[in-house]
Amino acid sequence: MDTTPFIVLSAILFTIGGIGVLTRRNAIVVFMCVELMLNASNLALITFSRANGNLEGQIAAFFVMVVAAAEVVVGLAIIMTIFRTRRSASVDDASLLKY
Amino acid sequence: MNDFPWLSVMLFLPIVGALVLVALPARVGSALPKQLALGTSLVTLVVGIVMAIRYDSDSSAQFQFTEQAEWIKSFGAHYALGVDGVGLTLVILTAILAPVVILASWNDGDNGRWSAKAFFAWMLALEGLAIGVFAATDVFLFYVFFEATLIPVYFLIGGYGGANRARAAVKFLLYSLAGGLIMLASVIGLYVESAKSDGGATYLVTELAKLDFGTDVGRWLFLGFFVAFAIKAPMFPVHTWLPDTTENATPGTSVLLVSVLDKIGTFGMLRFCLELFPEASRWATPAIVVFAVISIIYGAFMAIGSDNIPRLIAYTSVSHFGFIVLGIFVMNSQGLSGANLYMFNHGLSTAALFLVTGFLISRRGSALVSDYGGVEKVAPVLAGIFLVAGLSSLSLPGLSPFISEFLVIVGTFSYSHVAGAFAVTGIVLAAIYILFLYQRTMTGPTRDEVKDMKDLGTREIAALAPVLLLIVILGFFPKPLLSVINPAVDHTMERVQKHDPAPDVDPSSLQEGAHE
Amino acid sequence: MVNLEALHDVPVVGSVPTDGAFSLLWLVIALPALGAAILLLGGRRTDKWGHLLGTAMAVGSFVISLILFFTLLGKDADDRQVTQHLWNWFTAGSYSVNFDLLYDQLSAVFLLLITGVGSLIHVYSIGYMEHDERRRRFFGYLNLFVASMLVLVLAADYVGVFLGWEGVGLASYLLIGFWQQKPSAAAAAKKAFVINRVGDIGLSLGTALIFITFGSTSFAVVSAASSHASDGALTGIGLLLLLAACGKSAQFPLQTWLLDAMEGPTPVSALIHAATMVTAGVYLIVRSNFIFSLTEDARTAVIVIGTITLLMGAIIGCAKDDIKKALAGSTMSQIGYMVLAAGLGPAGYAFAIFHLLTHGFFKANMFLGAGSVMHGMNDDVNMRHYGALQKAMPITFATFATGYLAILGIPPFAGFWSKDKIIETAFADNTLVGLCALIGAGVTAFYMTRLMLMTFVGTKRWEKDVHPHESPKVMTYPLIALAALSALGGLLTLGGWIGDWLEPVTGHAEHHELPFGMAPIVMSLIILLVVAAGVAVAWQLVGQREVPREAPEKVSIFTRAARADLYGDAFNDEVIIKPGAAGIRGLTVFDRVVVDGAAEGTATAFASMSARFRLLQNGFVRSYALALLAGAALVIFALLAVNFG
Amino acid sequence: MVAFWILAPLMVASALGMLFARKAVHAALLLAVVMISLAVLYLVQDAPFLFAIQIIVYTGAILMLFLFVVMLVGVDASDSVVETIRGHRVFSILVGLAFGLTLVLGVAQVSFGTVIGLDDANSQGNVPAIAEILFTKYVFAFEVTSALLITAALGAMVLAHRERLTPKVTQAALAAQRMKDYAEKGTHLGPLPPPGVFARHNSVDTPALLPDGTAAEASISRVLAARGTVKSVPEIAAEVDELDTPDTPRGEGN
Repeated sequence: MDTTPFIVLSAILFTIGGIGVLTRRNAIVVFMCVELMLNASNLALITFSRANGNLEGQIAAFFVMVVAAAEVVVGLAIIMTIFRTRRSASVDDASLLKY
Repeated sequence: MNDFPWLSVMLFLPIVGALVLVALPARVGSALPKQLALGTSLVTLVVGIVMAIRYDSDSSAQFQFTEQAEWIKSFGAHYALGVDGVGLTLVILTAILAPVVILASWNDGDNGRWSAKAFFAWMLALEGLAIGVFAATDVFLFYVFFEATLIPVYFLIGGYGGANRARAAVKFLLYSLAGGLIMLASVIGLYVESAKSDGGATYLVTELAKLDFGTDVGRWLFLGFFVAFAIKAPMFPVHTWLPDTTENATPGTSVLLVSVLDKIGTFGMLRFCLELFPEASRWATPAIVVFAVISIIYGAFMAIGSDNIPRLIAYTSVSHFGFIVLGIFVMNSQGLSGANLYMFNHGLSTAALFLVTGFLISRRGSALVSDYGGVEKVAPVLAGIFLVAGLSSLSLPGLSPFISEFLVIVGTFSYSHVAGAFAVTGIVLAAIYILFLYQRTMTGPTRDEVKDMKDLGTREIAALAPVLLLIVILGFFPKPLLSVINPAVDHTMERVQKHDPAPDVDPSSLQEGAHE
Repeated sequence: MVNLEALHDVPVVGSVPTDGAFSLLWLVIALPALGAAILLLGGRRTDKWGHLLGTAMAVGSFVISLILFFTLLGKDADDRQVTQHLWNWFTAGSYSVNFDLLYDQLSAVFLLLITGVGSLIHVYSIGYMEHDERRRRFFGYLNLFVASMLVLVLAADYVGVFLGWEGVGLASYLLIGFWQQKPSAAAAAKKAFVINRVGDIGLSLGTALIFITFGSTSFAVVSAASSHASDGALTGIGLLLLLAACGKSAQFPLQTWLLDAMEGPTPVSALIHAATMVTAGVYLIVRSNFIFSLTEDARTAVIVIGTITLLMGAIIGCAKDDIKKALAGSTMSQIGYMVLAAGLGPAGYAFAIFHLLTHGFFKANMFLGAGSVMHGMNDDVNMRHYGALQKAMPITFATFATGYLAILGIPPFAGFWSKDKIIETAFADNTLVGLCALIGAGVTAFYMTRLMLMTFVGTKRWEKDVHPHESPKVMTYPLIALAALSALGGLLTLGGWIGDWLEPVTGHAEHHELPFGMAPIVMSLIILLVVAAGVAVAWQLVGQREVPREAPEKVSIFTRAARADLYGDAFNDEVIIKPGAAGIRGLTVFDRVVVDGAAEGTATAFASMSARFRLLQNGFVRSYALALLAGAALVIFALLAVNFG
Repeated sequence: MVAFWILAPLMVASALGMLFARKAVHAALLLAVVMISLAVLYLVQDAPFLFAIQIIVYTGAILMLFLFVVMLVGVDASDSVVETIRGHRVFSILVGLAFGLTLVLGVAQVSFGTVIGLDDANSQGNVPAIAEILFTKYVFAFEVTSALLITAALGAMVLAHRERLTPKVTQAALAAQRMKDYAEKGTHLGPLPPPGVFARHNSVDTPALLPDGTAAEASISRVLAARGTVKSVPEIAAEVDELDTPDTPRGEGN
């Protein structure tokens, strides 16, 4: 079972996630895209793990998941807070921190 | 007692004093911190005087009162202190001026952005750091002190000055930092060069002086140092920060800045440029002499054209620093001795001038020359002190700056007749700017605005009297200074491999003639 | 011996150390210096007795000078140069300057002149300044002046001379501007100081050049070595010292300050701007005879300057209605004579000094007389408001007349002996210079007669509420003393004494031949004739007509030029001051716009650059993310390029 | 590889769908498709433990969290299609494509060598093997993640927690307020009127009729009014008329 297709898939998903982060304005969707990117990298990690024949890659993917979980919890809480005060989930509306 | 760390004590005494001042609770009021500050500076002065008495001017060692401890081994940086004649005079100058300035600025810190306590704490900190600069015999330590002095000055200007003090403080800081960064490049370069040598990386001046940098490397490193010192000094065309700063700083700050801190520039030229890069110094001499002469004349002209008293004094200093730099770079005994002596004397005369005009300005509330007239009539003591300070600034014989200026002129004339002829016009221009200032402020009919002006009080006279006394005494008897300066000058001459030109008339033929 | 003559054709200052009475030498300076210190630092506490202390110090100094002088007289001619070493002033490398005092024949006469005339003027001032609330300060300044002047003539080193030189300049500044609430006085004081500073360029560079040439600046070393120096160096030194002399002695082209200096109180004009300080230039040239004797070129320059100034001063004196300014013009002119004499070399040095002495007597006398007149005329200085004061002020008139006769050179008054000799020597040197000097004598006779006539004879043209009266005794006694000196000063030349006395200092004068083989008595007669002509013209133009109370407007172009001080000030204004002021204004703008502008411009450029750059920070997270992604892409691309490129 | 080739296009399509889905709910559902597919791919690649975690943590927990938030924020809050930052979308797509292409091409260039496979490593089972590494070599990192999770949980609580700024309103206070309103403004004291009782299907959207035949505004929920689903009086009348026709046996009317 060749690894290259997995890696290429991972790359494609990662890119799509990236473009999603850039183009979507709904903070929740942006967040989902971030998750997509994380998952894509997890796929790569697991594939590498298999290719190299040790489990370190899986461990890394495991940690990525943990961190992602933590991130989602905090991130969504932040989105909620912003939404509560600004009645909007658009990332463009939270653009006060500028020049 | 030989191992007593004189310089460390002098360095840290004021700094500890500053910390104590800061630690005092606000409820003690402003009187106690002031007295404490004055006391600390006086104790420092006493230590300085005892140290100066113990200085052995016949010693063959380059530095005395040396202390050395390894600091950062991988850089070769040391906590190394020591003074030669030049360093000693400047350390003493700092120690003398600090109590004078504190006494003279007694009430200047009351209306600042922060408390008077902080004002005097910064002053003490500045004194300690300045002593550190003059006593450091390690380039890295020098650099640290050099940059550290900016901090107190920045706050002294920015917190307690005139209307545009914030802007002035930033301008001062930017200029100084720019110079400091250029110097940093050279400091790093020194490390790189010294690391190549057999002895390994070192920043000790005495060790570095033994190294032979290549011609190109030496010149580049020299330029890095020189530019920083030229900004500090300040020389034309990097002088414009000084007038802006003095215009907005309190007189006391200006004194510490011009009389003490700017000396770091000329001191550095002597200690580092000439000492470490003799070849490059000789190479750069013609250009520097030209700039120095331009500074002399340019500063004087600008002073004549100034209507603002502190600005005017700042420009006179540009002119005087031109003389000092000139004396250093003509590289003969007369020029060097004169320049070294000038550093001390200029410190005194400018201090007197800044302080007495500061008293004047604080009474009238205006720094513009055109707002005064006929003050002599109502405040004769002030006018008299003003005149003496002014005369010392124009180098009247009998007052201390004369000897230094005269020696510089002699040295310059023997270096180049043309440079000497241009430099000497400075004495005419000095007469014009000082007397023009005196004429417009002190003489003529008394203006209504100054009619009720009070003459100097006891505190103010007490602050100025020691300075004036020194100016007069050293004018007739500069021996104490010259006896420590001359060995240092001989050392420098040896470093730059220059010899005084022999007089045209061979002295030996003269001996024969006399005996016949 | 022949060898020595060839090597040393100038006298060498070879001195003996002090002993006995000479060890008091320093006290001559110290007394007035102490007086000045007490009076100026003591403040109002010394108001009551300040003037007495000041006078006592001057008199004390005079007494010591007398003692020293007679001690010197009692010594062998070879031992008459005494040096007192006080302390080492400063040392730098091989250059060492000592605080040494040199007391020789030349300084001895100067000591007597300065302390003697100085004491008289102190006494006079007690009366003259009686009603001035700052009299104590005035005496402090006077003492300061005397001390500085003594330093000047006693110093054994050019740097020491410089000290005294500037000291007298300072005292002159303070005294000219004594009534400094008057803007004109303050301006005049500043002008005097600044122009003197221009002269100081000459003295400092001259001293520097002396050091470079000889390796020392003490008279002893320089005089011993001067014959070995190159012509160029000697001429250079000579010209630079001449520049210094021009500044201090108000010689062309630095003459303009002297007339303005008359803003000072009259005793100051008498002491500083007539008798002593302004003659310092002459002293410097004569003292430096070991330089000037060896350089023909520099001496020629000295002669030219002296001649121009003696004529200029005389012409200016003719047109002035201000009595003090007329006298000031005269002073310029007379100093021109001295400088001329000094330029004549060994033949003239002694006469220069001699004329300096006699001039010191009679000019001080006349200035004090003028002061006495002003004292009686409510400080009016305009001679057109005088007239017929002969009766009202008999003593002043008598003493003034003595001075008048002396300056004219009528035998046997002092001026005759000194001025005649100068004109004679000038003729011996160069007929043209002699002629100029002769014409100067005629013009002198004219303006002095005019002054006498306008002041003391003719009709009363007084202001309404003026009641002329004789001055108090404290003022007239010094006048009488000075008049006596003016009358009897010629005694000094009895048997050529002054020349012989000064010869060890100034060198041996060759006997000179007058042109056309004239006998000296014929020369004297010619001079007297010219003087008489001058008097006659003045009598015709002034004495025989009514003097208008207002200066006539319609006058010849020459009078107008003379009234404007021969356009000296106008020249300075147009050529130096106005362009200078414009230049400074331009420079101020240059400093602000170009020099500071460059620095601040850099700062502004960075600030505006960052103002643009910060717009990138637009607050949109997506933009930042885009930049991030672009960066990541770039990094990956670079990695790939490196690995596979 | 069969699984891969089936799932990969599906995943890419779903991911692309996320880019274009205007409603967040749809995006979430598409993401769920991708994640579950990924889980399958993990399984294919000898990572059963991560397969389980992926399903449980991601699909089970995280995605549910997303859906919750979407629900809270508003199901129908959808993106506007118009791009607000000039040129941003074009640039984003260009840069994204450039990035993706570089990455894909780069990855394609690399040869990863022969695939070793996890058979050896998983010889005692995947879960024990992972546990062994996790609790020996990575134990410190593992402990730190626990700290991270606790912190995150706390953080979320802090962020989501709303401080009560006013005291809680009690029944008594409410009653008093109503009395006060009645006294001052004449607000109706009693309960709001009930909706119309003509219950054909959903009676709450039918306003009560006042005696004059007009609708009583207060009798229906404002939310329904805002949605525009409230029946107007003529509609009610039409329905009533319809029911009044005699062919209906139960035609009573109200």
